[in-house]
Amino acid sequence: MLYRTAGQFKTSYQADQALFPVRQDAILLGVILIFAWVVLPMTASEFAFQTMLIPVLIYALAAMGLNILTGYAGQLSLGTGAFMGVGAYACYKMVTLMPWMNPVVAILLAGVFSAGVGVAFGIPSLRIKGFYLAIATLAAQFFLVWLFEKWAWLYNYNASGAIQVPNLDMFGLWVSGPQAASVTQYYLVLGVVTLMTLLCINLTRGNLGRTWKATRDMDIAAELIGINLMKSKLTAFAISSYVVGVAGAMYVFMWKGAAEPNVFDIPLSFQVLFIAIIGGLGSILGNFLGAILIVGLPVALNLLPNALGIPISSATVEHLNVMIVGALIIFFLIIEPHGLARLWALIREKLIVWPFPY
Amino acid sequence: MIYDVFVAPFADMIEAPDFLMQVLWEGLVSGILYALIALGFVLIYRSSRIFNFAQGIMVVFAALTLVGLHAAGLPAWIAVAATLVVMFVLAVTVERVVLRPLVGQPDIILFMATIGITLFLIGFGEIIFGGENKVMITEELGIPTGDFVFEPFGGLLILQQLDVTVVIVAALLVCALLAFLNFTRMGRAIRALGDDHQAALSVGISLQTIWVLVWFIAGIIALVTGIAWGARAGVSFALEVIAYKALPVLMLGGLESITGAIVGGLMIGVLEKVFEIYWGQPLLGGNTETWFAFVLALIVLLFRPQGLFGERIIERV
Amino acid sequence: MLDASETQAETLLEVNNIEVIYNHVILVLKGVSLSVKEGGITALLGGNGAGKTTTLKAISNLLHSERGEVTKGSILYRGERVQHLDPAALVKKGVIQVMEGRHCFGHLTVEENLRTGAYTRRDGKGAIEADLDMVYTYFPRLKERRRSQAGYTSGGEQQMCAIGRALMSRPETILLDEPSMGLAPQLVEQIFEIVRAVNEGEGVSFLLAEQNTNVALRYAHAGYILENGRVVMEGTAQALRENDDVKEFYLGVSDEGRRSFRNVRSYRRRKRWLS
Amino acid sequence: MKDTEGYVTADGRQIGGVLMEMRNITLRFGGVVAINGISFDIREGEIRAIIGPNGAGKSSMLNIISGFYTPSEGEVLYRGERRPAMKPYEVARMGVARTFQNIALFEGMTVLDNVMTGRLTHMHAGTLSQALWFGRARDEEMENREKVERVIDFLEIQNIRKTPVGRLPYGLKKRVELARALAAEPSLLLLDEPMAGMNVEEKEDMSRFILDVNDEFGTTICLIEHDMGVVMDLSDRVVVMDYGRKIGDGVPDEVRRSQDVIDAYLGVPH
Amino acid sequence: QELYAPNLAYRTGPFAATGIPLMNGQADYFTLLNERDGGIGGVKINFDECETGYSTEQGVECYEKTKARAIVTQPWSTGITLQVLPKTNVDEIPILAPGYGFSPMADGRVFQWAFNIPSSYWDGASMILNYIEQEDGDLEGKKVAFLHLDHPFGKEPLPFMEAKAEEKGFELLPIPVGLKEMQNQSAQWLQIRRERPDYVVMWGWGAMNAGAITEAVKTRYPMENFYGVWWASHDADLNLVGEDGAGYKAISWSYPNLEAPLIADLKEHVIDAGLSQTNEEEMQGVFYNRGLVISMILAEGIRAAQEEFGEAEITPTQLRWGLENLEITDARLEELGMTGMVPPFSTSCADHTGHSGGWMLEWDGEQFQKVSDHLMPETEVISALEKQAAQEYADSNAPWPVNEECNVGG
Ligand SMILES: Nc1ncnc2c1ncn2[C@@H]1O[C@H](COP(=O)(O)OP(=O)(O)OP(=O)(O)O)[C@@H](O)[C@H]1O
Ligand SMILES: Nc1ncnc2c1ncn2[C@@H]1O[C@H](COP(=O)(O)OP(=O)(O)OP(=O)(O)O)[C@@H](O)[C@H]1O
Ligand SMILES: [Mg+2]
Ligand SMILES: [Mg+2]
Repeated sequence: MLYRTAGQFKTSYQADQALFPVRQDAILLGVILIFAWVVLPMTASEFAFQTMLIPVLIYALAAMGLNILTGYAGQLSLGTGAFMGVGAYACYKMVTLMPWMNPVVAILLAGVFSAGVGVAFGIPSLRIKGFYLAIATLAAQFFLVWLFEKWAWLYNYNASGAIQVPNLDMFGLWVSGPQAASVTQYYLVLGVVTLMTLLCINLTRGNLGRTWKATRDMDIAAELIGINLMKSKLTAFAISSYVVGVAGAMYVFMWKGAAEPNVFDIPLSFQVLFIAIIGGLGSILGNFLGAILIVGLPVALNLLPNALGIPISSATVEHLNVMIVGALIIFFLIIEPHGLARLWALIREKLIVWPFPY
Repeated sequence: MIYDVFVAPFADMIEAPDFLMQVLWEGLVSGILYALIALGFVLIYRSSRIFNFAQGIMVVFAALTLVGLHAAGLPAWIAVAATLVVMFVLAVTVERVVLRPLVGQPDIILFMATIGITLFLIGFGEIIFGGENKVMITEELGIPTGDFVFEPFGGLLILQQLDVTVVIVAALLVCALLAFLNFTRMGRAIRALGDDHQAALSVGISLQTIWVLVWFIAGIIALVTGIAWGARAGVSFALEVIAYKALPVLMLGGLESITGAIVGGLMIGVLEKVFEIYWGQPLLGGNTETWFAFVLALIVLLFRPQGLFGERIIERV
Repeated sequence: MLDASETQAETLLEVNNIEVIYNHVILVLKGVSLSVKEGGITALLGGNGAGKTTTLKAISNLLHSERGEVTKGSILYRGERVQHLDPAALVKKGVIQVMEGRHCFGHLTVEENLRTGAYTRRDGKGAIEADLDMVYTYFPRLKERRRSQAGYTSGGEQQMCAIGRALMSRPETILLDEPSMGLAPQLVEQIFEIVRAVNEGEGVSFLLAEQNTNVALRYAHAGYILENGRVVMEGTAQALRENDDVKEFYLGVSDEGRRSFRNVRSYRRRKRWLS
Repeated sequence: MKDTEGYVTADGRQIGGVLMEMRNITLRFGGVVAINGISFDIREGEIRAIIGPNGAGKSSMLNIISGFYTPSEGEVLYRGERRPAMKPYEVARMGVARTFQNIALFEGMTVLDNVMTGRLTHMHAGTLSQALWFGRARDEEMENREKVERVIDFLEIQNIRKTPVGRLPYGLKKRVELARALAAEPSLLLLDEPMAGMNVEEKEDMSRFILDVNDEFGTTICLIEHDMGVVMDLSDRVVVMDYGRKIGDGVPDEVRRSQDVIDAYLGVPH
Repeated sequence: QELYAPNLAYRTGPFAATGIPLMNGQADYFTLLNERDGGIGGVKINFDECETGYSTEQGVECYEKTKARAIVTQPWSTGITLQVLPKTNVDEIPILAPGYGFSPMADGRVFQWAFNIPSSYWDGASMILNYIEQEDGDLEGKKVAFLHLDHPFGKEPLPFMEAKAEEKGFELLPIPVGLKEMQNQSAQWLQIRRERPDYVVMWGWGAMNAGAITEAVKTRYPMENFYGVWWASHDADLNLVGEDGAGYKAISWSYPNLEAPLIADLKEHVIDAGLSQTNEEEMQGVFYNRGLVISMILAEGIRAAQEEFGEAEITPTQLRWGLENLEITDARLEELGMTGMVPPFSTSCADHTGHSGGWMLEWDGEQFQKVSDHLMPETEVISALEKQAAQEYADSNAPWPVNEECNVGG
């Protein structure tokens, strides 16, 4: 019985509501944090930073934002990509209009803009539900991307219509633009993501979290026990879009370096949705698991034939890749429709009773 | 400004009525094509509350199979039959591999699974057929390709015979589907399934049979759509994006309604074209067709949350 | 049905020592065995969460979509293993379940609901229309509401609709889950009368999960009491009715006759036979 | 009984003035008249039962009280004053809590969280404070958790505290629903068939809970129930509805003997 | 021992149809060099492909993956080019973007590592306008519709076109085609029908071209007034309409010369040896042959560097020198067996494009035919514009390293 919960009694409600009521979980988290903050940055290659570490964190954050809306508050959104775009463009405008601005502050402020836009497109959710609501978010998706293309002021009238991240420094260190080192960017992203994760955990386990979950599970009953649905849904849209916007700003500023409008088009929304769902709706941990899987899978699949020395053309690899990702999505949904986070919980439950079958 | 928005477009319309007619016709034809994709969605949604995102790729897949089989030497109509067999196999596979293990899962999970199917089919299709743009075997299938030219009001109106054929075929297809759903035992079972899986199972409705059937019909619709679109623009994976256009059509018409799919499709097809030509291009820099349909659907939903013809959402405690 | 013939009747359905697990980890049934005699009404009694619904779903093979599975034991219908049939095949064999909590097709009208009950039948329109009339004579209220969408009918009406729907399949055996729940007293009697009438008139056998022990034992021929996923007592209805524990815990009568709900002054600790 | 004085029940409890009065309520759905010109009142501290055949409009009446349906005609008076059209959540915040005929728990949450939602109307910490888990949010969480634990103890559902409600059997779900309603510390508690699907023993438990809530907190209770034993034993006054009309109103004994009620509902004298 | 010159190919995705022949041409050229000559200067060229599906995201991933060993990066999309452009300053790898990318890349002083040899989009636009004027006379008072993909690539020539419209006094009508509308351009063509422009100039790509050409036939737009950029000269697109497309023209800096010795060599060493993915029909197309030319440019760059530095295994920096000192004369083309496949051109440290000029091709119903002499762009006007745009780019991305040594020559 490696994973014993028996014997860990809680003597106060406070202790019971601590983040990690089970000691083993806390230890595990500690190990992960050490890895993330110390081991990985020391050992990772440039390639690993650019194709795994940084994108995993950013995607996980975006998925977390989406998860608040879809997983916790039950409002399906297919517009995540566009909301990320709002964050990115807002950040771009801020740092180009006010070059003295601290980039981290700009990134965190960028979220405010996408929160505003999110709330505006969230208003229909008061009347429209389920898949029908997806239309409101799709309207946001397509309209915003169109706007990114047409509103030249947004990209400073660049001939190419794309935004190009300027070199920005913080305390003498380049943090964005081509001059920035990957490690710096990684730490910055990690810092923001850690902070956001903490806030999201607190929000989702507290009162607001319960309000959202109630709205998700049965909105009529929620209203009848005293929940103001409008407030509940709109806060979900606001906070979700905020997080997504921050992720979007980092997506461009800390990772891509440049972005054309159609980067924020629907495939990005789907990518984030995959992560949230495969990871597990209604779970914070799941976003990270999902991001590792969805970001890591193509990278791994691309490396695999080389590593095995199988001579297939890159195009076939890519086709196989798409095929395998599709198949794996189905596979994971079948194994555990509630996502990797639930799978992990199940393994935990099994570990608790181990070595007995139930 | 006010003049540009409220007066000028209408003045333009009156000034060149033949052009307006052409715009309406083009809108109508795209509308029918949107509606055809939406039909496939509706059918599957009705029977399983699955929001089948893969309908778009099924269109491409069906069209590619047809062209591919023909290229491999099969005569056109045999190729059509063989394509239908392929679509049937696809339906059976989807039911076996994806739907059966996911019975009773939340809608969004199934939605996700259909996106999985989409990706799979894209990869699979590209391996088999390659990514090149292919020419639809329009003539071989005996579809007329000429055009009808009219001169109303002394102007010019060109109707492609192909488009006219599409409109007729679509109309027939819709009538057949409506009759099937409303007047047959299977039709009722399909609707029952959509309401409550478990209960449907308990009265002996076989999910397997119905799902295979429904996906197969959706496959047939996909083939028809594929031929129609392919004849206009060639067949390649780029066609897949038109699937997005079916989404607002569905929302506008109501997810469960065949009539809704048709009316929604026509409305969106015509209105987006008219808006783009008379407002979008002169005033907004064009390309409003990317979002117009969605915004229109959104506005309609604000007044009717279940779409124009959707089933009323039952809210009781 | 006469008590005498009951003992000789053939065993229709036999459940042997089944175990059911949900979600791979939650063990719910821990070895349940029971048998249903042809032409009989067998009651399955027990408190909340005892596993009645699970047992019925295990028999009708509806567990699958709830991520439950039978991991041990066997289920025989007319001597044939039916565990691996799909629910539709079972309906064709004549076993139909009326699910707990009604489960009507909300967007179909009441009449369409009833008609879906006849989905597996192949004996022609006339027979189906005749049965529809039969159902309407049993449940006149349904006739009044037959054009309304089932989703908008009251709880009781939905219950009637669900039972009526099952009857429409001309079943041999009906698995009836909590038919009395939420019904007005008059209607409860009525429904049980209908169950008896159907049982006697059409020879349909019933396996009946009920909380309303009182009524159930009045109409059933035999009964099983389930606690915590195990069968703790079985016998003829008569025997069960007279058992002291059953009286105390399930019928709410003590030696002085019916207890008043107002006068139960202390919380009762349930006495468990096992575990 | 238009007085504000109240009355004394058979077992000696003092019942107060009128808390809620329904005046000439009519409710239509398209062509269906679910409720047809019904008036009755609920007094402070009493246990009021609504009975009637299936489809009589009982649940609809509760829905009107809790603001989910707006009556087509007639008005609802709260403590003598006309209650304006309100959103359901506003009604809940006035102190009306309820349970549902078809259980409406939040399936994805644990029992504890479900019951905690009952306390939402009492919690006011801001978003920021919650995000930081500091100050007001945290204190509130602890205080309310304690109150909730008391309700949980009271209803004897301690051992399933951390179970997701989706996995619970029907009867326990009903109890959790009651717990959620009680956690709100309502002044008026509406129960829609709280004992459906329970056996006698469990009904006895439930009866006790209801009586104790009424006794200890003086909560006014309005309940719908089909078990005549329960209704007759628990309630102080009973309204009988039949297809939207009121066919009886009075103390249980009176109602039980009324020929109209026997014909329409009971079938046989109870 | 090999030189790693990866190609960020796109044989998948919505633009695969156009990608495949290009990639095949590129790959076959290097296979030929490896097979026939044993590589360049004695080293074999490793011409691996990294699949991007034309997606910027995957392109960047490919760049990251290959940059450690690569001597060059060939991003193959304007989006990817823009994204890796700033990174190459740090990583010091030349970007080779023949005939695409960002026109101001021509300014080698600012874009030290980027090459869009042999012609930029502004060159292309300029040649089309020149040709029209040369054939039909003054553009003054005419209306020119500019049908373009609503994407960085499509918008690229807009600044030049706008400048020209002002200068020559014609009316420019930009008509964007959304990525999702590529296959359904009826709105755009209705607009064309309404506006009745004298010319339609198309900056299209992938499925957009086929869509536009079919719509043009449908609306009966006079094909001879319809011009495309070189990426709109894919034989398969025109095959869709066949005869009806006759008269359609596209500017191009490459042309298939089926008689060229190179082609014979390819057949012998590559095709018949079963080392190619191409087919007979594709080999005759414009795109396949353009792929050959693109690889030739890279190969010549490598050769130049090897000769200059006297090493076979050159570094990326040395390759940059090579690409800056290309001298593709008619004589050299003849040596390469590629006469007539590309106009002669040369590059320098300041001029990363070479401004080769090109030919106007016309679809005769079956294939593209050269219908013009060697056309040249207005290099003066363009390089002024390029300088200005490049400087703006450098300013907004400060600190941006500039190669001051290049000022000579201008
Ligand atoms: N889908 C499920 N997942 C997990 N556990 C379940 C599920 N369904 C039922 N259970 C568990 O199985 C046990 C038995 O439930 P079941 O519904 O069979 O009881 P029951 O006897 O029908 O009770 P009731 O009279 O309340 O309906 C319960 O403890 C319940 O928690
Ligand atoms: N939202 C609605 N739309 C249409 N009809 C409705 C709606 N709600 C209730 N009804 C109708 O009103 C009538 C009364 O329903 P209600 O649910 O109040 O009955 P009830 O007395 O609670 O019955 P039961 O005891 O069976 O629960 C029913 O005939 C029902 O069909
Ligand atoms: Mg049950
Ligand atoms: Mg009711």
